[in-house]
Amino acid sequence: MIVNGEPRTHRPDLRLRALLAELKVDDRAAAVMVGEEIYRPGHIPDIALKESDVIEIVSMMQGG
Amino acid sequence: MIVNGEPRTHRPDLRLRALLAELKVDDRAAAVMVGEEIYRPGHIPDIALKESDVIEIVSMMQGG
Amino acid sequence: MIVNGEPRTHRPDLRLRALLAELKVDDRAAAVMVGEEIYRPGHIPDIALKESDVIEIVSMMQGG
Amino acid sequence: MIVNGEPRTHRPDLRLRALLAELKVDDRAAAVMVGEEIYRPGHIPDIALKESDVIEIVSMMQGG
Amino acid sequence: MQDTLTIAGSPFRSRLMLGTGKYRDFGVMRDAFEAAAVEIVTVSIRRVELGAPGHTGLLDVLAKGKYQLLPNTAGCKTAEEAVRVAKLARAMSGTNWVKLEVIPDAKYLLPDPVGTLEAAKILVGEGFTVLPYMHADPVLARQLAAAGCATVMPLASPIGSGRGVLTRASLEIIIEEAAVPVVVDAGLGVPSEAAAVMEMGAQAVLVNTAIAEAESPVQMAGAFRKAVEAGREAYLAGRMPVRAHASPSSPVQGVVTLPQPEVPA
Amino acid sequence: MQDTLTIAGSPFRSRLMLGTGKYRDFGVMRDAFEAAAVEIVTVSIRRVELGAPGHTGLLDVLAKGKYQLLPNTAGCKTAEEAVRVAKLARAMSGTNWVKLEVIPDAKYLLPDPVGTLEAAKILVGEGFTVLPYMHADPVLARQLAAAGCATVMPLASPIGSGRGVLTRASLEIIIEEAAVPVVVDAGLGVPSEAAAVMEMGAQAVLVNTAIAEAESPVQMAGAFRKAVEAGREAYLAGRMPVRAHASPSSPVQGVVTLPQPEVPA
Amino acid sequence: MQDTLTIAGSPFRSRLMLGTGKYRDFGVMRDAFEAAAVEIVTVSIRRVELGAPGHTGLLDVLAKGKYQLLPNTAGCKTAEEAVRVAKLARAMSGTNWVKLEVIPDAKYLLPDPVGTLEAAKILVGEGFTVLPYMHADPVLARQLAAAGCATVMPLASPIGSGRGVLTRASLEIIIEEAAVPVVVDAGLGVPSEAAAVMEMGAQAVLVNTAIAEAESPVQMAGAFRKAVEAGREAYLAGRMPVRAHASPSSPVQGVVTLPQPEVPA
Amino acid sequence: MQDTLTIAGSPFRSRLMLGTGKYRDFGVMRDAFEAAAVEIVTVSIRRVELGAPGHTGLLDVLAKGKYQLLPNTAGCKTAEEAVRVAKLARAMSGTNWVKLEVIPDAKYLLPDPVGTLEAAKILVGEGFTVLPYMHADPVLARQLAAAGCATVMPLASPIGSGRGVLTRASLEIIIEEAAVPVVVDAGLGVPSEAAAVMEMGAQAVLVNTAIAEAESPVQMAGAFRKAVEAGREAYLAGRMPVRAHASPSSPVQGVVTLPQPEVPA
Repeated sequence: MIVNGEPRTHRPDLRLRALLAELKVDDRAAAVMVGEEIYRPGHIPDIALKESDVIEIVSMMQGG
Repeated sequence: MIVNGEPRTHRPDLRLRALLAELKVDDRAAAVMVGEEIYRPGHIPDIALKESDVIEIVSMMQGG
Repeated sequence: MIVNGEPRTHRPDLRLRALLAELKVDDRAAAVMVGEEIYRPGHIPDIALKESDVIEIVSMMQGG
Repeated sequence: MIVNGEPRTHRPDLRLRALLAELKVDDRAAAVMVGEEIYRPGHIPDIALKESDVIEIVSMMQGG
Repeated sequence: MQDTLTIAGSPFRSRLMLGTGKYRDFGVMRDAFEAAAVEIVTVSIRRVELGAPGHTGLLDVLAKGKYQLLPNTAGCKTAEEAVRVAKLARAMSGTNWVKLEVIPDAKYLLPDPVGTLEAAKILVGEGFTVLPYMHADPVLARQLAAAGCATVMPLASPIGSGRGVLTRASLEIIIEEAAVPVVVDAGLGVPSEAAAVMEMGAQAVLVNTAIAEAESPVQMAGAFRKAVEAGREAYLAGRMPVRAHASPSSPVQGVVTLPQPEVPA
Repeated sequence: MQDTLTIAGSPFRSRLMLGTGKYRDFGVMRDAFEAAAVEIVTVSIRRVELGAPGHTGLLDVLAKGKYQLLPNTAGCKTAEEAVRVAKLARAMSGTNWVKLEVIPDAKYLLPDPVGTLEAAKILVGEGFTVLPYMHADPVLARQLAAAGCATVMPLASPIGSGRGVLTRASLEIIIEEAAVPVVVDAGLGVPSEAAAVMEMGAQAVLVNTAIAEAESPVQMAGAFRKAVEAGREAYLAGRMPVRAHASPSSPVQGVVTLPQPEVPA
Repeated sequence: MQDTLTIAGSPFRSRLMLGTGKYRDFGVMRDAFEAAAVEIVTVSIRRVELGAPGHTGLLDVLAKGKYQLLPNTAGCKTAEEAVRVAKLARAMSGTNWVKLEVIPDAKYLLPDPVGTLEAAKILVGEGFTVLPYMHADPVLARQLAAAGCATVMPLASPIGSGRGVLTRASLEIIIEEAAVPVVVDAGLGVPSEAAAVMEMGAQAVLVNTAIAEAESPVQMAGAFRKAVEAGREAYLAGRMPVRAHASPSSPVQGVVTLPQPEVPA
Repeated sequence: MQDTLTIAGSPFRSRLMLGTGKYRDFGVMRDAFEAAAVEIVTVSIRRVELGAPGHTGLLDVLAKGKYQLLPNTAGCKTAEEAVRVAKLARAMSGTNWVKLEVIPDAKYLLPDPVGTLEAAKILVGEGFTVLPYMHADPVLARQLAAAGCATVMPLASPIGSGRGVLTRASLEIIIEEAAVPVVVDAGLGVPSEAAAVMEMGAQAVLVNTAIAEAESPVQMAGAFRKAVEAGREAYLAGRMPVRAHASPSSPVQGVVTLPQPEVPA
């Protein structure tokens, strides 16, 4: 499993919201991409995660 | 007599205020120089004029 | 038949070198393209021309 | 006596060419000014020097 | 009568867009935004730092609805990366506007013309409102407009360099030919440079470093606001002609001359 | 805290001086003055047209006390003529301020450095407050300041040419060394040029043709006002450094890259 | 030691390429080529005027082997047209060199970056030696070099405009990063501009209008030759540093001063 | 037909004057002089170092009669000092030519217009051939010519700064109005800048630091020589007109187009 570009150990039964909670991510302040699916803040479903998933968890930052 | 750069016929007994009146000059809106003496608007004396006098009658105009 | 962008009447048995002669083209000072085939000056074959042929006859000109 | 901006002890009977010799100045490669008089290289006279003399001994240097 | 900037159908009174980068703190940024009377602000999309408490300072300033957000794709080196980040940006920000940046190298941060056009076509096709950052290349500007971009954003000089308007002649052509608003982006260092491109007919400018790195960012933000307004108003007011020679401002008649110059009577 | 321009002990809030020449009518001029929030305006002194009824339009606009008048000596070719006109100006206007112009030729209207310095010394000696128009010559600027002038007024480009700032390097030195306020005069064509010299540290600018000959003089006057304020505020706010290279405005950490650029996973 | 320009493996002593357009007659052109000591000259490919006797003047000047011919694709608006003309050019001229021009519009004759890169890739693949005309876009320059072009030919200003070097900052970056020779093409109006880009490190320049339209083309050709050589030699000689302040050329010691300045002893 | 520069009745073929300052040794200087084909060289006058053996290196290079010497008054702060040094220079060098410098400050080494004019009048009166160094002030140039100076020598930028031509607009006016040869002096950093002022119509240039401080002074001297010749020849050859738009170099007739662009038959 790849999360934000880094490998992360997958475990059976891991679900997206559990992962976010572990990572201390506020799911109302982040968007999430799993594979090609993209989820909006506050609308992130509690889907099951596969070992092959590539996950991006992003937020809005300063920029020009 | 030279007035504003042009020769002008002098006559005996000609005085400054009479000259200004003849020339339709509003003496509150003009400054006058007779020789090296300069008079402010509203303070122009009624002096006698000589044939050799060089007189400048000026006003404020637009400019940059 | 299109020659140098202009329609030109085709006739049966018309061959390339005859066309060049008619058009007063010096075949040592021109390159010719018939369809996608391109021929060098001095090496222009005497092929038969079809009604559907698009022909370009070009030379070197001044340019920057 | 002032020589090239610096005070220098004068002595009676001091003459210009003796001064130049003391100062190791090649009198064909220097111009000399004594007061307002200026002398060319090779044409420096052997004049007597006074205590009040202001003397400039100059040469040509690089410059732009 | 109001002078309005319209982008993708939305009207704006301000012609000064601001970036949110490099501010020393979000309070200064907020005050600068106030001083600038800004309506459109850029943000970036970045991976959340995992396991760390989030900062909410930026989001607090960008309170819902106050500003038109313009997320960028800064950091993307290829069209494909930019398209991907644009989609994440849309999900994250709730707007379909995107400042498209496809920038393959780090030293001058200059954009890739081919990759930018390719990404612009894809994003327009997916319903994005695309504002592409680009070199001041007039032909590319025409192609981006033809591809459906909402604006073009040609650069004045490299991002964050403060070198000012190094592409003036090309900008003039882009503005002359523009079918969409021209927003001059990148490299402006002082307000006079913003005024100058507005006088040329640019529709807006985007500024970040020149304000964020000023000694007094809030004062500088106000200065940029006035300069952009000045430039726009001067453009509308119609400048004087340029002359090779002088033209006196004072009347040439009636000068008080001396009879013979140098020799008083 | 108020940012004040002080000339000869008098404080001014506006740093934009205006000429009164070339306006199509005095109503437009008056409105332009309002839009510019001007405090100091120049006038010329000319021989009255004899036997003709006088115009009072100009005097009506310059109602007593509303503006600091700055009579010029335009048209004077020698120091002597300029001194004479300055005295007439003082009598006529009631102010001892004078914009000293000693200009021997008509084509480029460039000032005579020697005559200007000579006249300045005389006029300072006679109690005038002298603001000399000059070429952008740093040594002359120092000499005029040392002679007691209240300001120096170096030119940006020839009077009425609208060619902008052609003397930038010299102006920078003049400003760096100035013991008196530097007022950039002549040649400015658009507001951005005024802003640029203010950003360099000039204390004020004087504008005439660029406003009077704009298609919409009143709007242009407002644009110059904002530009001068913008330039001044930017000077006070402290500009960002200029860099040879780019400097990213968005964070370089956390970019959403693809595993292998160009080759999606 | 000879300073040699190498393009696609061929060495050249001259760094001044010339166009053959716009000369008033071929005799003047031939003499200009002599004066310039040119080695590489451009030609165009055009449809023969049918039914008319051909001119051989151009071919006479370009006697076999005397010059490296560089046929261009001027007039082509798309990559496809340019590829087709390049093939005709190769057949006609006997060289596989081509100056690639993909120019969609007539007013400024600016090249299409996307079409140019596309055509360049095709032509390189077909064995051409490609010298692409391009906007001064550093990223595009890198892409064209990576695609196998023999040089890049960024523009100084629009073709035939004589406006000089309007793309200086971008040219500097292109030169800094160049993996292939940089030939500055288009817009040069006078020799000093050619010298300036050579001093920056350009490998060569291409000039046409500035010579052909000079009052005395042959003399101007000689002037360009010297200027290009001067610029190249100055680049190799290593310029002095630029200083903000002055630096005296004469010794500061030993000055013949007066005891008290202004007051002679 | 020879193109000759005439100063005070003396003809010169070279339009490149050189200073003798700052060379790392006299051998390099001599070789640079050869490479430049120089005819007029400046020297300074300094107090002899007392009690020390003199250097004769400089005098060896300046072998009698080979060059027209041009002694300067560098270091003089007032007209009086300059007159005094000029007299010493005449005695020392045997020529009555003098490069007049009256420079009151050290930071920018800018000349005093009033002091320069005053000294010029005195020196002309005493039979000197005066070449005054001056700010690029067109009115002062006219006054110096009227006072009998043999040339005027306006500055391009501060001495030894290498900043190039910062006074272009003023130089153009000086050249247009000049009654005597205009020799552009000071600040030139690279040959293209020398060529540029020659193209404008300057009669000659004076260079010192740009050659002496180049990494390879001899090669740089040759480059300046070619650039000055190029600029002069271009001036004589008559430059092409400048156009706002492009002007094609290849024929617009006979282009090999595709029947429908983008869609091959």
